[in-house]
Amino acid sequence: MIRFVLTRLLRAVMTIFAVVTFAFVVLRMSGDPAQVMLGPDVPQDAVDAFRKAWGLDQPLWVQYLAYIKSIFSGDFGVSMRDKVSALQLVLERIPATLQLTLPALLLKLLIGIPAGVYAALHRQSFADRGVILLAIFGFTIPSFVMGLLLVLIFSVILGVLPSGGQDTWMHSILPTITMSIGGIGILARFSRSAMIEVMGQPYIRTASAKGLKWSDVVWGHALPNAAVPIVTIVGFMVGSLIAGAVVVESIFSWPGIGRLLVVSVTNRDLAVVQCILLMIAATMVISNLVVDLLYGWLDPRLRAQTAH
Amino acid sequence: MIPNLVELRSLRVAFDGVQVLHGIDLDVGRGESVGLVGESGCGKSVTWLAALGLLPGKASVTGSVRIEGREICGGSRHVLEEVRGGRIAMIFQDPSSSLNPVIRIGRQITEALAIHRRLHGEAAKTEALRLMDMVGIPDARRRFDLYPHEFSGGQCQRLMIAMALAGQPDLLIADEPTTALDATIQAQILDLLVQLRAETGMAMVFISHDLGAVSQVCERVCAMYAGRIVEQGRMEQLFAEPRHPYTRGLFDAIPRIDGPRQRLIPITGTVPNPKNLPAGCAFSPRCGRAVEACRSDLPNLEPIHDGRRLACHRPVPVVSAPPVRTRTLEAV
Amino acid sequence: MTSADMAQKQSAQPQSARSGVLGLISYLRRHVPFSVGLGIFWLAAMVLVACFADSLRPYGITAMDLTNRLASPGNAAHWLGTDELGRDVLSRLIQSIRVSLVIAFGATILSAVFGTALGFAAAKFRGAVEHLVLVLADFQAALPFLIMSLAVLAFFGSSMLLLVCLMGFYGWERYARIARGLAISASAQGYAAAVVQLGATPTRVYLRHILPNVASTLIVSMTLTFPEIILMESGLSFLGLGVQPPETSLGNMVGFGREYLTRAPWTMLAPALVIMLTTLSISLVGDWLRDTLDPTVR
Amino acid sequence: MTSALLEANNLVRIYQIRRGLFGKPTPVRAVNGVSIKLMPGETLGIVGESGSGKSTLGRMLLGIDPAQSGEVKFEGKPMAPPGTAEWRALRARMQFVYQDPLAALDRRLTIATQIGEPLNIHKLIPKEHRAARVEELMSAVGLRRDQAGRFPHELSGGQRQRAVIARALASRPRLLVCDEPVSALDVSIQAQVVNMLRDLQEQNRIAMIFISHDLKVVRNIADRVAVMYLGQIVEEASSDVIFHSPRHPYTEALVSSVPVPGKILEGRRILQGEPPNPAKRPSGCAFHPRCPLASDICRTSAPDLRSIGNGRTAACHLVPGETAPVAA
Repeated sequence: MIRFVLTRLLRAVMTIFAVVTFAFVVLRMSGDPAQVMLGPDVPQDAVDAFRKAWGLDQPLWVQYLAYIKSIFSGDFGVSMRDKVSALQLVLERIPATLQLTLPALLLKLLIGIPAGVYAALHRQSFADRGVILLAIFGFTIPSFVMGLLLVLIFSVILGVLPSGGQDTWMHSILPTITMSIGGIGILARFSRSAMIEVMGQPYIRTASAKGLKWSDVVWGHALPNAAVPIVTIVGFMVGSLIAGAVVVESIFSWPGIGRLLVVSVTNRDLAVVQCILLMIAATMVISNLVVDLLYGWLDPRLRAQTAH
Repeated sequence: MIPNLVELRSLRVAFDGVQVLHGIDLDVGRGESVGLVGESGCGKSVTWLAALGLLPGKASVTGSVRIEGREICGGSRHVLEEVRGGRIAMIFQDPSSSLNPVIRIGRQITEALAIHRRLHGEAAKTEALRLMDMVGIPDARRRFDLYPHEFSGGQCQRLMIAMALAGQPDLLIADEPTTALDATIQAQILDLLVQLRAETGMAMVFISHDLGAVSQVCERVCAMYAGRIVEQGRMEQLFAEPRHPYTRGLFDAIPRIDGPRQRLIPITGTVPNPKNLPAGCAFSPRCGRAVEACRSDLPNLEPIHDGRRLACHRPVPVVSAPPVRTRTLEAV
Repeated sequence: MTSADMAQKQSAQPQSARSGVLGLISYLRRHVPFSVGLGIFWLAAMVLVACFADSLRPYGITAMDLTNRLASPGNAAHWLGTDELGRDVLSRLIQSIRVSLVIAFGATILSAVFGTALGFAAAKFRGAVEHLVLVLADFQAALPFLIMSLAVLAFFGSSMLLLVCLMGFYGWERYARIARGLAISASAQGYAAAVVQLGATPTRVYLRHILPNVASTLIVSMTLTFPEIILMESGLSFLGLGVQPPETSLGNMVGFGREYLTRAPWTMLAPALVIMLTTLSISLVGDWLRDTLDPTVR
Repeated sequence: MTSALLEANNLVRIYQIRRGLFGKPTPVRAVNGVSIKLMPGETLGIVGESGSGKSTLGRMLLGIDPAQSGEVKFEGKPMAPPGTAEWRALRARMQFVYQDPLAALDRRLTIATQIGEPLNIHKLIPKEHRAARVEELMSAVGLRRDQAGRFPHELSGGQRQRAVIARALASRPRLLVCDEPVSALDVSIQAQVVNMLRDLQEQNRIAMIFISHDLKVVRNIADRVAVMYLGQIVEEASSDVIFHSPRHPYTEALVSSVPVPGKILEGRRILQGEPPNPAKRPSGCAFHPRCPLASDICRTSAPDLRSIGNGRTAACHLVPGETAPVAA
């Protein structure tokens, strides 16, 4: 079991490291932030002074080593625009994003999976067709269109819900719904196909041949097997939560990390962008790690293959 | 005549309008062991899956299935659940995929004990261990908490038998239990089934396409073809002198291990597609003895003088069956 | 059987291609469920619009008609109304369809070819190459794609070519995994191994046997990534980092339509509807294609 | 005495099973020193349970899997390494028939195209005669002319296996290696295919290696039979004799485990224990844990395959060698 955990940990660290390096190289190579920050008509020596101040004049790999050293010491660099530590800037915004993403994740799990399982057990019923339709909608309607439609209906026409800002909890309803509808559809469709596949297995027939009640067969025998593929897709969804927030926060002008990222990207604020990228990559990799560990616990065959 | 344990009357099964089973009448006496033989697609497994209501939703099952006079075909789910495992248990062909891969085998046995014998906790565990010893699982205590993938094919089959015995059923349906196993392991399982029947006195239905295996464990045999029983009789009777051309063809096609090396005698043609069965007797296109009547009207299963039941207009004659084959059979 | 009927139908009427086309349509009508038929019809319309965009457009995409700004749809001169600068929504929509489809189509082809090549390489050479491809695939999956493309586009400036190449990197790991899996299972004990036993050269095995079988699965997965790429591109344009004005795409039309949501929702609704209908019909056609391409299901 | 068509001496095949991503790979000896000689037109049956290495041996004899040691000679010449041009050219003279015909056929091509493929690969006969040759092959294996245009999934199991055999015979091979070719078929169809295989073999004097776990089929199709256990041949003899009076205890147990229809076999020698795991090979004779006659010598030293009179060989300490009369 230990080797199973170690191998996964090693791979996680390597992936984070790769993402950071990739982001660093891409951002540094893509044009001179000083030029953008100070505007085109600033005299050359002011630009040079600025570059020197931020250490941008050193060769790339020197900057890279400095950056890595600073990360380990917890200093994620300073935002060029607000002269505030990038990490602190980002940490301020995390609660806002979590206020959106966590309920959205819960909605996806609590509605998506049961709907998918129910549809799988009652094939060709209206629930089954409903889930397929929901999945197609979730799949085809981009989140920004969904957001704007909701704003159009609930704010503009009905005037029931606010369309932007973060004052009361009412404000978080529309963004949360926008984020979760897509996810619910996809998760429902995925759990449905996982459940259908498991229900066809011979051990389900053995379970009912033993005289188990239908509900015991579904809960006791089918769900533990369907859990393995479902956990994979949930792990992936958790990983890409923040990425989803980028668009939704822009629509509802919600002061979260996503919006901060868009703003700092357009302003070429290197330190902030990198800090956010690192955090997103970390959540992605950690969620994959958790999924791998869950695998081991959920499916003993995997534990046997990789452990002893 | 003690009443039959289980009586199937004109059991019919259709999948999406395609008739697969065309009215099966079959009795299983208390403690009796019946063999169901036939090639793939003849409906031998479907018969008992339908009787126990284990077929998928889209299958339509009609006819009557009575256990000691109590009708269960089309009964409520509660009735069927109480019969499955409690009165009639079933084991399947592919042992490695018929056990739940993510649940410990101990729990899969105690689960059945909880339903049918109200045993829980330590009492259930000791009973499960006794069952595991009974079916020959080496040092059951240590392996109680292992998972199915940590057992060999033969051991998985033994575990499935232990699970089936948990509810102390009166009838065990064994659906091709030895087909997926190696020859030596197959022999072990056949021996185990015979021994268990002797110990528990329960009835058994042994479904297989392997006539050799059937003859080791069964007293009575039914041969099935294209969803119908074509011949039924005591094992010695049927094996000594098969009267239905298909049963005779099945015997001749089996390669012999004893006796000289000779060409096999196949049955020409292929099994008919259930969607468009030929008129009259389904075997007529492949039958060497078919006459006009065979191709027009369907022979139904009637008893004949020696207690056998036969569905054929022109059965294989008894006395004048000259081929060397039957004679060498007696000689062995 | 169906392809056989098709063949007889064609040879039975040897006249002009017109009857061939009619034969095709009648064959489609008979064999295709209604919803998929609608999907095919919509996609055909989109492709036609994309090809003949210039001639179909009533006005130039930047032509401003300041007299009736924010005119509602059904206006005599502008069927779909105008936006805040008086530009004709219909003409901009037609141009956006062309841009978005070109980007999405180019990117899908790029990622399919790139992914399949890597997949086959991994299956053929196994060992280190296979490990490298799999690590790259995991890396790609772990990478927050939208964010990365945001960063790259912002810093490199967004040009059409860069956008297509970037989109081309989206979803390639799916093709790589599918191509690798199918190639390995085929050559392990499947039909490909059997043909190798017949003495065929590796190239013949890959071209005549593995590729056609893999192609159908890949085409189906292309119909899956195609809509995702459209959504990705319109998402980026929506955030102002995708297609840059004066060029117009479905995404940035929706983006610009946002401010005038209350007064002129049609400027946003028209492109949004087109996005939805296109992605919907692609996934419907994709599912139908998966069944028909697989002869065992027919 | 014509020279042997195929000769293999003490072939060894070792797989590396890797436990987990970084687990240390454990070597598994699937084939552990097997020697075989096959004359033109002769049929050698290879029987054994799962894990005996019979399929691996079949693939090694055709040069598909490389041998860690020992060598295979075809028509006197050593086998060319796989992937080379000579190896491919050699394929025309030796063919492999799989157990699952559906997996061996390409789903997208009609069976006529696939049967004719070896002709295109090796360019054996001019293009215009190939269609006729395919038709001839199809009728030889009992397939109707109208089935030429059908896809593999539209045929029954037996018909598919006939198509695979027709494809294998297209390039007139001298050697046919069949791995469980009829195990997936029903008894009546099995008999049809077995008879057809024997007729085709006799008409074209093709040598055949018939691998199967079904002793009854091998008894009726093979001239000689080799019984394998855990990667080694434990007994070899002519098919008339080996099952009638088996010498090696394992062969005896195998024969007694084959149920004969119509006769309840009393007093059979039923082997206890599980089939062996090649990864954990027992010491001395690999069969000793399950052998009822096992003695100390069996547990310590592995017996080698010795001749035991009238062309028979066996690998067992208790079976007396050539000199002494055949004891019980």
